[in-house]
Amino acid sequence: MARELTFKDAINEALAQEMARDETVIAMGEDNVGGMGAEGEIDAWGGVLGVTKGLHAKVGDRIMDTPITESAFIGAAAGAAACGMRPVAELMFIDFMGVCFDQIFNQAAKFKYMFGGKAETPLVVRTMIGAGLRAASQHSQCLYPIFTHIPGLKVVIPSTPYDAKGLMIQSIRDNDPVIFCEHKSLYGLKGEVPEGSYAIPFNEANVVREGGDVTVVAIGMMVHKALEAATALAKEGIQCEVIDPRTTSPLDLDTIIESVENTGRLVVVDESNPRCSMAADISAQVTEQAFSSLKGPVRMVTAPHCPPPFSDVLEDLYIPSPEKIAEAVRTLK
Amino acid sequence: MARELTFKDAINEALAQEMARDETVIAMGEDNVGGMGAEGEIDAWGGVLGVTKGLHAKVGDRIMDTPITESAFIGAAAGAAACGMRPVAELMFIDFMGVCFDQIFNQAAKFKYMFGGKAETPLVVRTMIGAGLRAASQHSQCLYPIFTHIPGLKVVIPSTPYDAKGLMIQSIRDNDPVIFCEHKSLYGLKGEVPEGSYAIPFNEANVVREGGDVTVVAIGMMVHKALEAATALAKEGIQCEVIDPRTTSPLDLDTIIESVENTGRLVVVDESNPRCSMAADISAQVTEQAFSSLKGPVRMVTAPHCPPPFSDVLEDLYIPSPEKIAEAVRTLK
Amino acid sequence: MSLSESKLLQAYRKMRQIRAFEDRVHDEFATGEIPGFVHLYAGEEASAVGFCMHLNDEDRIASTHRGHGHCIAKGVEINGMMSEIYGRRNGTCAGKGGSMHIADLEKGMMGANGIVGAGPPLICGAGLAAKFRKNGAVAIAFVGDGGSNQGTTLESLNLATVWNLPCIFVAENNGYAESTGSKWSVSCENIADRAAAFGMPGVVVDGHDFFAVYEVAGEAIKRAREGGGPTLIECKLNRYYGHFEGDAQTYRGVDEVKKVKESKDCLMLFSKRVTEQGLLTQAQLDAIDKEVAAEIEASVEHAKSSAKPTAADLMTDVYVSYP
Amino acid sequence: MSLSESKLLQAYRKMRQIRAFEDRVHDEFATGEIPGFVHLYAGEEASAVGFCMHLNDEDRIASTHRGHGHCIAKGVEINGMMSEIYGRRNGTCAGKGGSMHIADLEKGMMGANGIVGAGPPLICGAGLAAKFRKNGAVAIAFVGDGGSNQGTTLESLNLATVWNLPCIFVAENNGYAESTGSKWSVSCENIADRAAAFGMPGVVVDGHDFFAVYEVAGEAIKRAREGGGPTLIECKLNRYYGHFEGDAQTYRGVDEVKKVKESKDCLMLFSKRVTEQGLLTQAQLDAIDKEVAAEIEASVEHAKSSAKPTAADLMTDVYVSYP
Ligand SMILES: Cc1ncc(C[n+]2csc(CCOP(=O)(O)OP(=O)(O)O)c2C)c(N)n1
Ligand SMILES: Cc1ncc(C[n+]2csc(CCOP(=O)(O)OP(=O)(O)O)c2C)c(N)n1
Ligand SMILES: [Mg+2]
Ligand SMILES: [Mg+2]
Repeated sequence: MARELTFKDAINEALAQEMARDETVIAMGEDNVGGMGAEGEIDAWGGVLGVTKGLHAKVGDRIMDTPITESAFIGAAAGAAACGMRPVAELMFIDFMGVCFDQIFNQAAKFKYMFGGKAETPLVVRTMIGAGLRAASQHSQCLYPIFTHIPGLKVVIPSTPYDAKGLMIQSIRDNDPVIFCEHKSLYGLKGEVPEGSYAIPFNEANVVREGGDVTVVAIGMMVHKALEAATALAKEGIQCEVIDPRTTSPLDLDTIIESVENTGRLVVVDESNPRCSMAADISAQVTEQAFSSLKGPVRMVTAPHCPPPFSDVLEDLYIPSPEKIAEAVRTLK
Repeated sequence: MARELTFKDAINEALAQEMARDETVIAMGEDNVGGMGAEGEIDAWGGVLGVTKGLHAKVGDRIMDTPITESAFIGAAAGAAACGMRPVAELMFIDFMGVCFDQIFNQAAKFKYMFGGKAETPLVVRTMIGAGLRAASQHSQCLYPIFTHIPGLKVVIPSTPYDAKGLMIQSIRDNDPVIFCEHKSLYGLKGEVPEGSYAIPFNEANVVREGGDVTVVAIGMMVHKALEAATALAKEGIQCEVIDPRTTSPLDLDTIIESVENTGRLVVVDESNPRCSMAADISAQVTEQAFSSLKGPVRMVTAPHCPPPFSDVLEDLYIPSPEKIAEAVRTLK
Repeated sequence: MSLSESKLLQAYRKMRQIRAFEDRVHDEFATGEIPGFVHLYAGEEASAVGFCMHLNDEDRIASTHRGHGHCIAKGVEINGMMSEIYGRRNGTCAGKGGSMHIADLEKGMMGANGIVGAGPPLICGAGLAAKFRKNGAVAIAFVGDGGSNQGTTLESLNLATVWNLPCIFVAENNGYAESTGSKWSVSCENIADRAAAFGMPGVVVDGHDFFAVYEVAGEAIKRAREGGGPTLIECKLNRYYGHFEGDAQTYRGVDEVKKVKESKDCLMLFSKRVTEQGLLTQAQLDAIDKEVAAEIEASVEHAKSSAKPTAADLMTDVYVSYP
Repeated sequence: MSLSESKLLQAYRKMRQIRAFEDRVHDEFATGEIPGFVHLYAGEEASAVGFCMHLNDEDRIASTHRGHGHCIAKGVEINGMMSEIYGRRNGTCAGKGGSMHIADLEKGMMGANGIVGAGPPLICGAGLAAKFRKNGAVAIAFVGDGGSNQGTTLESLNLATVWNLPCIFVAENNGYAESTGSKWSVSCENIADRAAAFGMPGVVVDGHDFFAVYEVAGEAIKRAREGGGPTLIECKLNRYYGHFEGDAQTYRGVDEVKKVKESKDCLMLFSKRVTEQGLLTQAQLDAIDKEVAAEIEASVEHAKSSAKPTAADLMTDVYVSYP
């Protein structure tokens, strides 16, 4: 039987393999090792949810703890990247981008362009996204539309352990700054992951389920909700083609449009808040480029225009559900 | 003849009138007065481009200079707002949001929701947007799609002196946090501005030119480019209806859809970068809600997916031009 | 500073309420019924109470992710807090905020905060508002040792001096930021030493000793009220539970917490002093313990039996007004 | 530290180049042909040169919006810089960056920067890279007095000590951030006093005196190269022109700049000292002045006659690779 790993361990393995392969790869983040300046175990934490656990024993000081100063250490990662290293910096939750966004969007993302091409900034920012853990308004956002908006950044959002490993390896090897979004509700998900090293190229959407009636583009955690919806809809005789873009910048629009040319119908599922979202982005691009293929409106299924609530009842309503996705699909048939 | 003011002076007048009317209105920003701790004139600057010039003489210490610590003073403005003041804080260029975004999007924007309704945060953040001054990559961005994405924020983008005054007055009186975007290329624009006080409600798009063939929604500075395009197109027999939403959050979608129901065609002009932009947002909302009215694809005219360049040649190519807008309109007829 | 008997009783009650609240939340969390990330303040009570005993409702505080203690000390209702932690509609924040966002502006509590270092700028604003409103109020930001490094905190120290604000910055140095030791992450000996860099007095105080905290706090608050500007105070103290519920704390030394509890637990030190000095009797303290235990028990029952929010609540309170 | 004749000549030449470059850009800006925001470094030359004389191409510096001086001191080509400021395709940044973003990574110049306080984090990264690559390189962040308050700068001081980085932070205190006096915006007496708050040595030096800067810089750089960690150095100096071109400077005292120029201009002090001590002759200095004048003249002509970018350049260099 093929080996299975959790999403979390798949990322860990990608980091371990790349750090073994390439000495210039370094990793850093709050408690990425854990236990600095304390009396007990070193490597006590390995990240707040354990993603980097055990790496310190393998790579030594190339994985580093940091003070809680995201501007300083993510900026340092950007600076080190411009000086020949390949840093993987952890922004623990993407919600914390507000204290360090400048170093990402005005610095790392713009070096190459502002400097007339004479810079490479192979920086990876690993960060947790998404709702579902009852972590409330400041620990549950998606925010990847903000990063997708910025020219110079690449944005990666894996939905399976297999993709997580392959996309992380590609992110580290890539020569542009990459925002690598890890949905915290996926960490425990198990799936087949080859032991060897492999890179999944950016800009290659994954058709995770084929179907001829409606194209459903879903991102990150939403891929699984969309698949659930597709299973339910199939019983009603509606065949969904579910597409996981895997990277939102670059976005593999070709695969999406090809599907829409076939189905004539599109639903975009995005856990972000709705305004200026990825759902809007994909809808608008498809509408501009493949209008004549559309047999009906493009439906968007997103979180509502409110912060993520704490209450379990409310959070469950906040996150796009298979039911809401199915409902949106049905309006098109 | 009606009195004319520049865009800049219209904002200044709105601030002066509101600060005279309401003691709880305070203003702050780097060099908003100017000359603190220096030997020469006080009120030497009145803002980097003179928008707050002369206010200190009128309102005294209710307009304050700040150190260059945007997190601290914009956070302070948010905190003061939650304590009964109505602060107008200046984020000199919207490009600087990366050093203080947390205080805006995780704090001010979310207080009311996170605290179960028991907070009001009547904060105004005044900020300069846009290209055209050869100010290069870190001083020419629009970035309002990022703020529009955030639930809890309102986003205002005036295009005329009249609107600038009326919308600033509304922004100050509004009880939610407002991002007030001032396009720096508009500061010198003159137009009719009543001397008295007036507030322009949010969520009321302005139909700045009527026409039955194509709806052109344009934001901020782009309103003027769209009007130029409309004039040129009229000579070709194409009548554009040009709509200025004035606020992107809330967005007066009704007015836009009403127009699209009539024209069947939509072009959205947005100086932002294209991905997850306002152009995409408006396109997607219209496509979802008024698909059957559309006779063709929704065209988006935006800045390209690159940072704003310094070179005058390149910057002129970067900014959506009347020619590009006209071209987009023509593809629809 | 000498405290009246009623003040002493109040101080003890508040500290006991915090301890009992946190111990109980710890136990309840273990049952799996409390959702989300929960950070407990047990062990640090003397700090919150030592400061807040000087404050009234017009005075503002801003807290951290570890906010329960500050809330209770500032007078937030315990029933509302417990309901909030359980995500109930009658919680302090209507179930929308949870443990990390409890706030009660009417009590001057500007919120726990999920963002490390977010409080100090807000507190500059509270101080600024007090200055403009000339109501003699002060504003206090609590930050952790980890939070004391954050740029937002350091900027705020500068701003508070430049604007001469009635603000106090309290660095609660419990030795750790998550699993990271403050000896490692803080680049100087004492956090309070940073005060000089920002033109304000800096004071180190034993955060286990209520009386010491109370005194230092009183001086700083008095100076702030009188227009004398900000102060940075470092409370050295310890947390009894993990960083958050679920933390196995393998980074800590063996018996580290046990030793602290035995030698300088704030409630123990307080009880010892007041009884030895004849200020209060053990019976008085015991009575409070009993009352508090009942109060906490009741709050848990109240929370558990309270209704959760409903779909109608999802989109309310995003704005004051939005079409 | 004693300097060889060739080093002295080099130092003088660099300072003169910066001065002549800035004076000329000032004049050219007035003609309306130079676009954008331009911030001139005239008056502050001894700082950039005093530090960069110790550096080689492996060493990194990060600059501010006021970057021309640091660029020239670090060896960036003058022709390329002038073309860049004129927005030409053969500029250092192909016309895409302009005055505020001149960078030349091969020379170890990591960029002027439009964001106040953005350099220090990047320089921590350069220092970190040097540590990993074990190449003995150092990294220097220049910030202004205004930038010294920014949270990003303060955080970086902490990080540099915590990670023991080979970094030097140079606060160029020219008395103003735009029109705001540093006496008002900086909450302590000397910016260098903040060093103690972050566990590193802090030094104040007269930024008009090349020799003083050179010496202080040398010590800090040596310590950093040897693994001794970071230093914070404050250069007290003056800027001769406005904050940016177009600033009427009404916030400054009457004759403020004139007095500085007459009493402690860095080129004047340098010339006086080297000629009085017989280290260089006036003729040697005059020769350099003449050569530099011709060089700057040529660079302007070169820039003006160079081609601008074309449409084909707009979308290049956004990414290394993007479909
Ligand atoms: C900006 C930001 N960075 C990181 C975190 C994650 N985080 C939450 S609490 C914490 C440790 C805080 O330590 P300290 O300030 O000492 O407070 P303590 O937990 O000890 O009370 C961290 C890193 C966060 N919430 N916000
Ligand atoms: C984050 C940020 N805030 C504000 C500005 C606008 N600004 C540019 S230069 C400057 C003053 C900087 O003063 P200082 O650091 O003393 O440097 P100097 O200009 O004196 O060299 C300001 C406020 C900016 N570019 N970036
Ligand atoms: Mg701590
Ligand atoms: Mg300065």
